[in-house]
Amino acid sequence: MTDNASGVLFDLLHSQLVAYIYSTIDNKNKGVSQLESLGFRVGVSLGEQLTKDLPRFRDELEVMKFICRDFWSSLYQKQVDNLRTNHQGVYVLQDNAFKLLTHISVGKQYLDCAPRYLALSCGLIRGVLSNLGVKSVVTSEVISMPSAKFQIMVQRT
Amino acid sequence: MSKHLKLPEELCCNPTPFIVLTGLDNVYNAVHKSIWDAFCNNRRNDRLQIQFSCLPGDHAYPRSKTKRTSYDWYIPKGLLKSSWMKKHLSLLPSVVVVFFELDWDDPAWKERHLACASRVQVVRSSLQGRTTKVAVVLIQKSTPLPPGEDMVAAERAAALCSACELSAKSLFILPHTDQLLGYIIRLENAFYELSQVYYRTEARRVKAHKEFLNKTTHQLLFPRHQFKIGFFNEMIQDPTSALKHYRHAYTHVHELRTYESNNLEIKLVGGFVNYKICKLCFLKLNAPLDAITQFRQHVEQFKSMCGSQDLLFEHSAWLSHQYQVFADLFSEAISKGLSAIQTQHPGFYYNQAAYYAKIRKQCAQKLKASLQDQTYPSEDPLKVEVLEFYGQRPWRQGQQRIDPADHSKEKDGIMALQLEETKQDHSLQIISLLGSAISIFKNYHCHRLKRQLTVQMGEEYYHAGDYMKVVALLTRATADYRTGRCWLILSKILWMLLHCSYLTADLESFLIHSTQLLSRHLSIPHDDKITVQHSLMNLLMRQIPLPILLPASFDHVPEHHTSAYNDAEEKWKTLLSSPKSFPVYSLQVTDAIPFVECKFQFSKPQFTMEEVIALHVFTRVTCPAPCKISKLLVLLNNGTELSVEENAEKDAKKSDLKQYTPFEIKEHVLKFLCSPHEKQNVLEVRQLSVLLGSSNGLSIDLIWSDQFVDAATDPKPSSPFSMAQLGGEKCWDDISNITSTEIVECPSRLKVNILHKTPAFVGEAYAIDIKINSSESNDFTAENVTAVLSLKQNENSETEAHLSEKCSDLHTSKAKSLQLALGNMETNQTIERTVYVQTTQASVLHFSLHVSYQMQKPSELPKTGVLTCTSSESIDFAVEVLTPFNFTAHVTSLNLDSVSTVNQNQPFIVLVNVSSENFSPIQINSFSLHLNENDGFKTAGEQSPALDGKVLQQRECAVGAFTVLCDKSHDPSTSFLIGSCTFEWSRFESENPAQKVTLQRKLPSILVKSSPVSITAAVPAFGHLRQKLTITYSLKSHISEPQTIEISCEGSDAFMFSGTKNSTGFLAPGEAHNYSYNFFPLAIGYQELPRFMVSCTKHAEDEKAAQKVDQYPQNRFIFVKP
Amino acid sequence: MAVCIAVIAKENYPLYIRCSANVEDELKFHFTVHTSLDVVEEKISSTGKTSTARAPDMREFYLGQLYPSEDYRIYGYVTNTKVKFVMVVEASNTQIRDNDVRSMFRRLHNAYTSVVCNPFYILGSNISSKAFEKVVAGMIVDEQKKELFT
Amino acid sequence: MSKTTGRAFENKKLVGELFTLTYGALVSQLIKDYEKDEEVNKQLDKMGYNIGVRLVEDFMARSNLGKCQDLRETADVIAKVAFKMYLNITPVVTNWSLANDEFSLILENNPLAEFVELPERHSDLNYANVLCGAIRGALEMLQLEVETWFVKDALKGDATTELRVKFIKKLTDALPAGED
Repeated sequence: MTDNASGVLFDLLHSQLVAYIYSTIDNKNKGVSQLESLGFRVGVSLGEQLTKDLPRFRDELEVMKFICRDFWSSLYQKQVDNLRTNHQGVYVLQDNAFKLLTHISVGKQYLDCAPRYLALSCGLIRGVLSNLGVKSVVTSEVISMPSAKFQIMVQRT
Repeated sequence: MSKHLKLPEELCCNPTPFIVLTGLDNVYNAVHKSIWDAFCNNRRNDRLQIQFSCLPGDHAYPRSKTKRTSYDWYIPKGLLKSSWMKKHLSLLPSVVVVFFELDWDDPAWKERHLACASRVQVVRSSLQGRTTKVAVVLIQKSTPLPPGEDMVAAERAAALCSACELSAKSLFILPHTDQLLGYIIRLENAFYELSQVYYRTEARRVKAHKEFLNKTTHQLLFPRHQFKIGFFNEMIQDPTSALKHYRHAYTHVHELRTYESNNLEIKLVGGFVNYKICKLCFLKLNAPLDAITQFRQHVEQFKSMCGSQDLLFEHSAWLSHQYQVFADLFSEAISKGLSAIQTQHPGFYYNQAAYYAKIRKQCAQKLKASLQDQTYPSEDPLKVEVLEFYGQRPWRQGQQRIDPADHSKEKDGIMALQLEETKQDHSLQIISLLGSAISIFKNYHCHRLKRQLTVQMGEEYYHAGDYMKVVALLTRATADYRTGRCWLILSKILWMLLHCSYLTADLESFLIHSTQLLSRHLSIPHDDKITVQHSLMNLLMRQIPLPILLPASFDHVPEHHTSAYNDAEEKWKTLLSSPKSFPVYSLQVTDAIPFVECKFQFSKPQFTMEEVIALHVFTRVTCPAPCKISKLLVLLNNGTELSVEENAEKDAKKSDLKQYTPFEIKEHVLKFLCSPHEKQNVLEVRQLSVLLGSSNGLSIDLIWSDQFVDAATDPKPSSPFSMAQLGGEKCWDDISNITSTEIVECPSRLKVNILHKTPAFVGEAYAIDIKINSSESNDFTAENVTAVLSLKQNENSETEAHLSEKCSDLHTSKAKSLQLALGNMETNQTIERTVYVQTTQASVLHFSLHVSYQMQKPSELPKTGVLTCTSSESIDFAVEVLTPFNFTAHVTSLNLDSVSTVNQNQPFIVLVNVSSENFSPIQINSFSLHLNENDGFKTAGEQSPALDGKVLQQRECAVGAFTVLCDKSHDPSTSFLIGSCTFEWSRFESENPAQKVTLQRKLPSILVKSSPVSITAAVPAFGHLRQKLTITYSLKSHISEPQTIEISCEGSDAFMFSGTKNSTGFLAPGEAHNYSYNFFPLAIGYQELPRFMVSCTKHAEDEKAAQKVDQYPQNRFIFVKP
Repeated sequence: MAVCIAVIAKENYPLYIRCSANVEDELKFHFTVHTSLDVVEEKISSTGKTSTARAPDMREFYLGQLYPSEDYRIYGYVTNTKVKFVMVVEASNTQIRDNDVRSMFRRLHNAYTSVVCNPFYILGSNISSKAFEKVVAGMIVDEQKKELFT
Repeated sequence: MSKTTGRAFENKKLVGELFTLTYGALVSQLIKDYEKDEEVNKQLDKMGYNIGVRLVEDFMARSNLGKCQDLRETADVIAKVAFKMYLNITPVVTNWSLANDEFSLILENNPLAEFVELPERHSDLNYANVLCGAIRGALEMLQLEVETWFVKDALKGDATTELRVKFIKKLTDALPAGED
C-alpha cells in the first residue's frame, strides 16, 4: 500500500480520473489514448520542474537515466528496477512493483484493466521526454501485477 | 567617404628604407640598365624590403631646415606635418650610392678617380645638413683578385677613399661579370646596413629633442616625436619598438587639450596612430587581442569627441571609417592565417561602420533641410594647394587657438563642408559596408545576423530609391522571420515590401505580400491594414490598388520618392488596363502566413463504403474587414476533388462562402461517397486550396499541402469537435486537423450457416451443407453472390483430401477449393448448397468459407445516383475425420488357441474382429475374404456366417471366424500373408446409397510347417474315472514316397490302456492307418494321455536323405470326471 | 537592470519579448534577440561534445555574454528543455555583475516553469501570465534612455 | 542500472506536485468535455465526494483519533490534522455562525492552485471544488451531512481562499455507499 499521505491522495485522484475518462468514452483504446495525452501534458510540466536544478544533459542516455532515477523516485518513491536498451533508440524500463498497480489486487485476474492504470504514466514519460527533446512512443506491458514494463521507442527524424 | 578623413596611403603603406642610386644611365647604357634591373626588378620576398630609386647625381634633395639650437620660442603650428612621411618614404634617402665606372688599371686613373671624387662631392653638397650615408660603387670590367694580392688595387682604393673622404667601408666594387645578381645582393645588404644606421641615428636625433620640450607650449610635439620615432623604427623593420613609440604617441595625443577647432586634427592623428598600432599588432606581432583591445579603447575614448554640432556628420563619418579600416586590417590578418571566432570577427566591425555611416546619413539629411537655400561660398574656403598639417581646416591652417580668428570665414568653411556632405551618396557607402559585413558573417554561422543585415541593406536600397532591389532582398529575408515567428520584424519587412511592390507595380509580390500582411499575426496600424485590404480587393477586381504608405516613424521619404508615387500609379494603370489575362497566382501556405486560415476534420475515423463521408472544413479570415472567398477546393489522395463554389446557389449551405466577417469561424461540410475500388483504403486530404478573387479579374490560390500538423507538441490528433458543442464560440486553436479516415466494406447482411454431422469417416463422401440467407434491408438484390470454400492445409500435411459438388465424381476431383457462383439473391431468399469432401486418413480438416457480394444502392446523397458497394464475410470451421471402425484379425488353432505357426494341410482359424468406437452406427453391407491362393491358402470346411449386414452401434464389435488351411509346403522360416478382406460399409440407414464405402484390410501372415504324416484323433471332451474310452489315432501320409512308421504309446500312471504299445508299419503314399486304444482313467482331473508318438522314415535312395521325423497328435490331454 | 528580456521556445521562436518602456524602437531589440540565437545555438551544439576535453561549465544553463555590441551586453541562458532566455543590458550599465545576471535568469527560469505548469497554458503559445509579467517587470529598467553622443 | 540515487528530491513535495498537475489536467479535460463551468464544478464536487468517502478510512488509520464531540472539534481536526496531513497546509477555522453550525476554512495558499491562472472565460469555475466534495464525502462517512462551497477564491482575485462548511444533520442510518 502507498506509504505517504499525499501518495494516497494521488492514488485516489488517479483512480477517479481513470473512472471518469472511461465513463465518457465509447471504446477502450480511446480511453487509454486520452489518459495518455493528459499524462503527456503533465509530463511536460514535470519535465520542466524536475530538470530545473540538474546540469544540462549531454545525450539521450543521460536523459533516460534521469527518467529511471530522479523522475521515477520522485514520483513513485523508488527507482526503476531495470533499464535495457538496444542502442537503436529502444529502451525498456521495468518496475517490479509499480506504485499505481500496487493497490489493484496482485495476480492475473485484473490484467485486462491494467493498461488504463498505466496510460497516464506512459503519457508522463512521453511528455517529459518530449520536453527534453526526445520524441518517442511509450507503451506499457504488464505480465503479472504489480510489475510493469514500459517500452520507449525513440522517434528519430 | 570625404577624403580629408581618409587615411593617407603614406600612412597605410609599409615603410621601407629609401635608397637612391646615382650615376646609372638606364637609357643608353646597357650595363647600367642590367645593374638597375638587378636591383629593382622581380624582387622576391626573400630579398630585403628596400625602396630604390634611380636619380641623377646632381639631384636636389629636400633641404634641411636650419637646426634650431633651442625650442624656447618655438610654437608648433600643428600635430603632424602632412609632408613628413612622404618625405622619408620617397624623397629623403637614407643612403645615396654613387656608381662610377673605374678599373684599378684604368690608364687615365688619375683624372677618373678625381672625377669620381667630384661626383661624390656634388651629392654631398646636395645633402647639406643631412646624415644621409654616401657610398661609392666602382663598376669594373674585370673580376678582382682575392683581396691582399692586388697591391695596386689596395693602394688605389685607399687613394680614392681619401679623395672622396669616404671610409673604406663605403667603397664597393661591382665587377660586371656573369654573377651580377650575386654581387648585387651583396651590395644590397651592405646598403641596407648603412640605411639602418641612418634611421637609427635619425630616431635618436628626434628622441634627443625631448630635453628641450616643455609641457605647456610643446604639447603637440610629444606625440609628433613619438610618432616619428615609431615610424623610423618601422623603417628599420623593428615592429616591437615601433609599437612602443606609437603607443607613447597615442597616449600623448590623448593628453592634448581638445576644443572644437582642433577636434578633427586630434581625432585624425589619433586615428592614424591607432591604425599603426592595430596594424602592427595584427600583421607584424601576431597579437590580435591587443589590436582589438586597443581599438575598443580607441573608440571608447573618441566616441564622445563629436566636435562641433554643425559637423556632427563628420564625427560619425570618422567613426565609421575607423571601424571600416579596423575591419579591413582584421580581414587582412585572417587572410594571412589568423583564425577568428563566431563572436569576434571583422563582420561586427563592418556592421558598426555601416551603423555610423547611417548616423552620418541621418545628420546629413537633417542638414539638407536646413541648407535648402544656402549657396556655396564665392571663394572656396576648402580650396588649398597643400594642407600643411593633417586634420586642419584649409581656411585656417596652422592656427592653434581655441576660437577661430575669423568667424565669417569659419562659417563659410563649415557651410562649405556641409554642402559637400549633402552631395555624398551615403546609401551607397552603407550598402557596400553591409555587403562586406554580410559576406563575412556568412563564414561564422551567423545566418540570423546575416539576415538582419540583408534587411538593413534592403532599407538602404529603399533610401537609394532602388525599389526593385528592395523587393528582391526582403522577399528573401521573409522566410527566416516567418519560421522564427518574429512577427514584429516580419510586419515591418512585409510592409516595406508591399510599399515597394506598389511603387514598382510588381503585381505578384503585391498580391503575395498583402495576403500575408493581413494575417492576424502581423501588427500594423489598423487603418493601414484596412488600406492594404482595400488595395488587395481592388486588385482582385483588377482595379488600381491604393498607395501603400510607410509609417511616419520610418526614416523620412527621399525626395525622388513623391514622384515615385505618381509613376507607380501610371504603371498600375497600364498594367491593369492591358488586355492580357493574368495567371492564377498560387501561394503555398507552408511558406506564407495568409489571412485566411483553414483546418479540417473527417467526422469519423472510419467510413463504410455505403456511408456518406463527411469532411468538415473550418475556415476563417483574420483581415480587419469582411471579405469573400470565391472557391474552396479539397484534393484527396484518391484524386477526388471536392469544392465549395461561391456562385453555387443550388446548395444553401455553400452560398455562405460569400461573406466572411473577421475571425468568424465558418464550417463547410463536404459530403461525398467513394468509389468501390476504394475499399480498405486510407483516405486523406492531400491539398486544400482557397481561391481569392475572380476568374475574370485576378486571383490568388492559397494552397495548403503536405503536412497539416499543427505546431502543437502533442502529435496525437484530438477528438473531432462539433460546432454545436462549442456553441459557435470556440478558440480556433482547439480545432486540430484530422486529415485522414479509413474506408471499409459495408457489413455483410448475408446469414451464412454451415451444417454437417461431424465426425467424418475416412473414405466416405462427407457432406457439408452451406446455407446462405440474404437479410439485406429493403429488398436490395445482393448481386453475384459468390461463396468460396477452401481447404486450409498446411503444405507438409500429406492428408489426401479433396472437394467436389457431386460425390459421384469425388474420386476424380482433386479440388482443394470450390467456388460456388450463387447468382443474385433477393431479400430473405435462401440458397443451400451441399459440398462433399473425402479424405483417406484420419485427421482434422480446416475449411474457410468466404462469401462476397455486391449491391447497387441509391446513395443517401441527392444527385449522385446509385453506388456499388461490396461486402463480404468469411467463416472458418473444422471437420474431424475418423476411421469408421477398428479392424483386427488373428490366427488360432481349431480349438481357438492362438498360434503363430500352422502345419501344412492342417486347418486353422482366422478370426476377423470389427469394432466401432463411434456413436454413429455403421452397417457392414458385405464382407468377403480373399485368400492368398498362390501360397496355397484355401478355406477348409464350412464357414461361420459372414459379417454381411451387421450393424455396429457404438462400442459394439462383430467377429467372423473362417477355417483355413494351407496345402502347400513352405520354407518354415518365412511367414506368408494369408490374404485380405474387403468391407463395404455405410452409415446405418444412410439415405444416400451412393455413400457406400468399400474398405480393404490385410489379414495377418503366419509360418507354415510341412509334415509327412498327419495324425488326427477324435478325442472326446472328457472321460470318466474307470470307464473305458476309446481313442482312434488315424495316420495319413502326405508324401509321394512310401515310408516306414514306428508307433509307440508309453504307459502313464493316470491310465491303464489296451492297444498296440509298439509296432512298426509301412505307409504307402496317400494311405491311411488307424490305431485304436482303450484307456481307463485312474486319476481325475486334467490328465495327459499316454504319449502316442509316430516316427516315420522316408524311404529314399541315399541314406542321408532318410531322416526320421517324430510326430505327435495335436491334442494330448483330456479331462477325467470322477 | 535589463532593457530587454526574451523567452525563446525550443523551436527557436519567441514565446515572450518585453522591452523597457522607454525604448524608442522595440524592433531593434527584436532583431537583437533574434540574432543572438545564432550564438546560443552555437554554444548549445558544443555542449554535446563536452564529453571530450571541454570544460564542465559547458553544462551550465547560463551561457554568459553572447556577442559583442557597441552599446549593449547580451546574455543568454538555456534550460534542459532547450528553452532560451535572452537578456539585453546597456553597456553603460556597469554595476550589474555576472552573478546578478545569473540570479535574474534563475528567477526567470522558475517563473517560466510555473507558466508551463499552469494547466490552462497552451504549450508553445505566447506567454501572457500575469505572474510572469510581474517577475519580468522587476528586472526591466525604465529610466530614461541616453542620447547618443552626449 | 546502477542503484545510486540521483539528487535528493523532496518526494513529499513532488508527489504533491504530481497531484497538483494531474488535478490541473483533469480540470482542463472537464472543461473540454463540458460547456458550462457549473457542470465542471458539479463533476469536481462529485469526484471530491468519492475521494473523501475513501479517504476517511486512511485518515482514521493514520491519525488514530477518537470520535469528535462537536462540530468545533471536527472543524479543528479537518483543518489542523486532515489538511495538514494530505495537503500540507493548515487553514484557519473562523467565521462561526451564531448557531455554531457553520464555519469557514481560510486557505492562505491553495496547493491545488499553485500554478493556476484562470482564463477570463472561466470566471464561474471553482477550480478547487474537489475540496468541497472531499470534505462532504468524508464527513458523510462519519454520519455528518454538510454542505460546502467556496466563498472566496484567490484565483478570482480575492485576497484569500475561503471554504464554507454548513452542518445539515446527523445521519443515523447505515453508511450510504459512495456514489460512483
